[in-house]
Amino acid sequence: MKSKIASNREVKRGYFRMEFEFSGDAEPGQFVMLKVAEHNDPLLRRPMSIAGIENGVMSVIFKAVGRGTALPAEKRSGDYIDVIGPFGSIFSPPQTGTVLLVGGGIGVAPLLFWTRRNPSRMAAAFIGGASENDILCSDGFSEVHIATENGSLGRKGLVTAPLVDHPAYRDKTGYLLACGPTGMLKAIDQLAAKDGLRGELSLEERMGCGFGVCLGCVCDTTGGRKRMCVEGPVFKTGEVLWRI
Amino acid sequence: MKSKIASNREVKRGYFRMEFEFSGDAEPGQFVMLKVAEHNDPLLRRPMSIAGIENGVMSVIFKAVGRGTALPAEKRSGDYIDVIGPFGSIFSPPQTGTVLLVGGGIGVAPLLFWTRRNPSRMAAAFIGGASENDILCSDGFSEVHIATENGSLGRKGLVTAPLVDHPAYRDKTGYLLACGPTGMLKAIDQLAAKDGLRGELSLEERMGCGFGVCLGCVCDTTGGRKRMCVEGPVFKTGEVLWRI
Amino acid sequence: MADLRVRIGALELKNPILSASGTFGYGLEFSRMMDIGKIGAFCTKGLSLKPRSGNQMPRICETPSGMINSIGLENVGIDAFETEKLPAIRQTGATVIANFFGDTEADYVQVARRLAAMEGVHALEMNVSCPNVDKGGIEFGGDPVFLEKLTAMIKKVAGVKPLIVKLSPNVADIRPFAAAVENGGGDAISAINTLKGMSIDVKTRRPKIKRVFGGLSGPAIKPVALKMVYECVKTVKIPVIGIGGIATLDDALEFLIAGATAVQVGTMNFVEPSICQRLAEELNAFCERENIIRVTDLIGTLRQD
Amino acid sequence: MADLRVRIGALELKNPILSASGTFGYGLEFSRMMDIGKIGAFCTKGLSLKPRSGNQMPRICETPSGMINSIGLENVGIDAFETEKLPAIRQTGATVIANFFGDTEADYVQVARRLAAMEGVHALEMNVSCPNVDKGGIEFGGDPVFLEKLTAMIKKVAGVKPLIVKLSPNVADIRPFAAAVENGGGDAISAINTLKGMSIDVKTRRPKIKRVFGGLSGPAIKPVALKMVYECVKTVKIPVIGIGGIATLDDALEFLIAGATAVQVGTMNFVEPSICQRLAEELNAFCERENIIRVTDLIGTLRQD
Ligand SMILES: Cc1cc2nc3c(=O)[nH]c(=O)nc-3n(C[C@H](O)[C@H](O)[C@H](O)COP(=O)(O)OP(=O)(O)OC[C@H]3O[C@@H](n4cnc5c(N)ncnc54)[C@H](O)[C@@H]3O)c2cc1C
Ligand SMILES: Cc1cc2nc3c(=O)[nH]c(=O)nc-3n(C[C@H](O)[C@H](O)[C@H](O)COP(=O)(O)OP(=O)(O)OC[C@H]3O[C@@H](n4cnc5c(N)ncnc54)[C@H](O)[C@@H]3O)c2cc1C
Ligand SMILES: Cc1cc2nc3c(=O)[nH]c(=O)nc-3n(C[C@H](O)[C@H](O)[C@H](O)COP(=O)(O)O)c2cc1C
Ligand SMILES: Cc1cc2nc3c(=O)[nH]c(=O)nc-3n(C[C@H](O)[C@H](O)[C@H](O)COP(=O)(O)O)c2cc1C
Ligand code: FES
Ligand code: FES
Repeated sequence: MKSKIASNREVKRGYFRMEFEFSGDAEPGQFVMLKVAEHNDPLLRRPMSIAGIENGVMSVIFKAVGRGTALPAEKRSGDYIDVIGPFGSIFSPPQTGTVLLVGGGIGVAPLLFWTRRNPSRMAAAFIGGASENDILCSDGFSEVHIATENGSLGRKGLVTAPLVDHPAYRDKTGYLLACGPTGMLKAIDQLAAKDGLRGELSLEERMGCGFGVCLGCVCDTTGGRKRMCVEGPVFKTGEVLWRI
Repeated sequence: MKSKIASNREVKRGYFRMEFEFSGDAEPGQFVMLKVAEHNDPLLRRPMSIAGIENGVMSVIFKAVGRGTALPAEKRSGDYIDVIGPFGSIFSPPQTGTVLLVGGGIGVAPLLFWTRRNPSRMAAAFIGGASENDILCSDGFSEVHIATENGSLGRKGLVTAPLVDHPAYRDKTGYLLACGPTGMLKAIDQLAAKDGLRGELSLEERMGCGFGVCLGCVCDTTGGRKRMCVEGPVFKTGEVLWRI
Repeated sequence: MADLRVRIGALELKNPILSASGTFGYGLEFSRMMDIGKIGAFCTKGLSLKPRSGNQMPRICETPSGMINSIGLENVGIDAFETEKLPAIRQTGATVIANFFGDTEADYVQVARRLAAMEGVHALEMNVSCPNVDKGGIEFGGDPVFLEKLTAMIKKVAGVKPLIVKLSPNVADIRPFAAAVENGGGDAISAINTLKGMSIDVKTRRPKIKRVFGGLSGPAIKPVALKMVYECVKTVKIPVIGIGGIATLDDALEFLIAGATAVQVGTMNFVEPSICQRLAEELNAFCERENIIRVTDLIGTLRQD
Repeated sequence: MADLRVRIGALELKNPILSASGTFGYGLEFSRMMDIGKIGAFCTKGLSLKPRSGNQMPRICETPSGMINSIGLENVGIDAFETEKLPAIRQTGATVIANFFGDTEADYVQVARRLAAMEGVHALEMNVSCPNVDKGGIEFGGDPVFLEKLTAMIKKVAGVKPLIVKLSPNVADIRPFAAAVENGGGDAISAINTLKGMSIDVKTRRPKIKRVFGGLSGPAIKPVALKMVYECVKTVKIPVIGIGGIATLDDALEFLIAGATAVQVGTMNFVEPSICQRLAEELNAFCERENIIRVTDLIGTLRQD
């Protein structure tokens, strides 16, 4: 589906927030597949978490890292981008209690969407990144704790440090919603197991199609082999059998 | 060489005139090779006749017909385009006498360049195309005769009709410089032979490299097999052994 | 409306645009995004006697104008296919070509016999690019003598349902393999399966595919596919179904002009899920515009004057 | 500055970035656009005993991330190469690998003997993807037994100059061919030459290449090339030079990590004439950044844990 781009701004060095027209709805945790070239190279679409959808305008946040994100980064308002979706499973925390949102780098995108959809929920956000430049959209959360690896913003170190200090973590009432690099997710999964918290993790994997037919994105879980794009990207803590 | 685009305007429906920074000089008849994709598809550069170069700004005129011209058509001022060249042989009419410039469609580009470089030469231009929309830059010539196949501008029919009526053609003193579709060039070559005129033709062929190494652009001439990109694209009338 | 019907053995297809095995799931995944009854047919993910969980991850990676996959023939198995997928597929009115494979000759025969008996399976497509466990891992499709024998065995159990044999491009010369299928009684040939390829992640210095080698598909392979399909067409009289890198109507037309009776679209289903339906519509528009009354009048019209 | 030197037989190359035959002319065409003395070596257009005018037009066409060529081995012949090209090439300080071929065995021997005697030719690269006129057009490189014999014959006349044998990818299994070169005494293998492909102009319904089939090259074929190079590396002890679709430093690194001693850049010379020089510079910067003191420490470091 060709979608008209409303805006595409470089929000931090190398990070872009793109807004485009989108008819239909989506739920927090889901993603869309963006076509990133006019011709055949790069060939495959790239999955992008939905960072929000309001009044027929969807937003995504992406980092220009490689071949597939170079072209989207050059798009301007008025240009078109080909988008299909939404695809994938959704965040579904219990109706009550504090939600602990943990985002690494561009992993904040689905958390931002969830927060917008649930403005009155008690929630605390923990945003981590390599440096100040990698902390995105932290102003989108009411309670926010920041950690950077080089200490250039917030606490120095990993995002798990402020997380485990939070009262709702310490008293085990908090429910985790986490999205970010695989290493971070695995660490959180192990912490949650050790400390007896529950929650959900949004995983990343190379995707060929995004809608369940190429079988290129499987991951092993306690419930058997699952497709990250259909049964995921959101899995419960304790469900994923970590490959690495 | 990445060149900054000064402007890119759709001068007629589907026809673009692009101007970009270019250091170095070039001669009328020569061409440059434009890179038309960021990645590998379309892979090969496309040859474009130089339509002018002044104060470090080069211009080309192109028709958006296929895969290779779609991307250049989308470029805007401030964007970059990768250009190498100039390549190829040049127009070299004798110092005196009337020059008869014959251009079909985007074939006017090198004729325009020649005219700008030789403003005081006695010259008449004959511009042809399918319809009014395909007549480009006719205001760049002081004496100009237009023919369109559907009669929507100028004389109805082929450009060769006004050409053979011109006094300098009839008295055989005119020297031909022609650029356009192969069919037109072949017709002019045959006319020139029949009527005893001399001149030069700028040919088109698929090009792999543009600078003589792929051997993908050869054509047979009275002087043997020649590379269109090095010994051409400009050949003398009577020199080309027409393939089709 | 041009007449787009083509025949593969006893089966008449609405039009010659099919979707390729392994790129269209069991069809149902697509019914939300297109009308799968509007295309000539779809080929199921390759089916085996027992369900398979396939290879370790990572299984896919992107390459210039292409991709490599090493899914390892993960599938639900013929039992689940029959009970869980087929009833829903029948509802859609789609024409179904069941792609299948085995580890042994006996496997192949058993799977083919079962599929041939299933209502709603309209034709069989035999994938012979799999290692033969009985013969120490040599591919079933790697030896023309053996391929002819296997084809004949399967033809016997396929009954009235057309048997399509899908050829591997990883051979020096595809023509003897095409001839083997014809001689073995196969109703049609489909070609090509993926080319063997490899890719390395230079950051980790590891193969991008866990199993090191995988199958290359997508627009990158189209010229190789077209050449092999043309060679098959020149070798046999049975229909040839062209596969490999089809992304546009022009690509499909290239195969038809070269003599393919139909085409299959593979990898591009991932990029544009409704591509097969679009190409079928565009093919109709093309035929109308060019005054081609029957699409069969287009097939094999390559000019070489 | 990292130590980028690699050895091919008795020849030491400044660095492992070479340019491939048929894509670099006789080197001189490039000296206006880059310093051809800065790259490891360049391979000349394939040379034959007599000059050749090559195939009819059209000879090239573009494909997704690739191109097809059917130049037909047009070249100036060894005499003109020696008298008209070589003196000027020697001035540039470039390392020259003379690519050559013949129609018959006797041709091959004669051309190799002449090239081996030329000052300024540093190594020979034998192209065996050409039809053998004596054997009814079967490719010289199509039969391992014959390839071993041919290699041994040429090695005898090549003297001290390294003999590189360039393999065709249009085989079912490249390993026996690699072994044949090693057994025949070849100093190195280069792989791959182009894949056979075809393309049709749907407007005219004619093949886009006059000779119908041509050779596919460019980024599209990189995964196939890498897989075959890796197989060669695993089969022989002599150096393997990786060729096929190299467009970026990462591409070159993939081949080196897979075990190639050097690489050749082909088609991309057309798109970026100074690419080989750039890649050589980038390779140096990469090694410095990664603390790789000798590029040979990078070669064959594929991890599979
Ligand atoms: C469900 C899901 C949601 C995603 N949401 C977002 C998002 O909101 N914003 C965003 O910027 N990206 C997101 N991604 C990742 C995104 O799809 C791209 O993979 C990533 O942007 C790199 O694309 P590229 O083509 O530029 O990089 P490539 O050129 O493909 O690769 C460049 C480098 O990045 C590495 N890489 C590629 N893909 C991934 C990946 N998926 N995970 C880790 N490393 C990778 C490659 O190995 C390579 O080293 C998401 C992925 C998934 C599966
Ligand atoms: C010396 C030289 C100078 C040129 N100068 C100009 C110029 O000033 N302006 C301009 O617009 N074009 C010029 N061309 C042609 C140009 O290089 C492209 O080939 C053309 O614009 C089509 O590009 P494409 O990639 O969009 O089309 P493609 O997608 O490659 O092809 C689209 C259609 O056009 C046909 N086609 C492709 N290339 C050619 C060709 N060279 N001649 C005839 N038909 C072709 C194809 O067969 C196909 O049917 C020149 C060519 C040469 C050799
Ligand atoms: C992810 C993936 C899975 C595939 N699985 C199968 C399969 O199960 N059986 C089969 O015969 N071919 C399989 N193929 C091959 C395709 O059906 C097709 O032959 C090949 O991809 C070439 O076509 P394309 O270039 O249009 O993709 C698979 C291809 C891909 C990309
Ligand atoms: C136009 C062209 C001409 C070629 N001529 C020759 C040749 O004369 N001899 C040879 O051994 N290989 C020849 N090749 C093959 C290349 O050297 C190289 O093996 C092949 O193109 C794959 O590399 P690439 O993908 O980097 O282009 C030619 C390739 C092209 C594109
Ligand atoms: S990305 Fe294709 S099945 Fe998940
Ligand atoms: S275009 Fe390559 S030799 Fe002329």
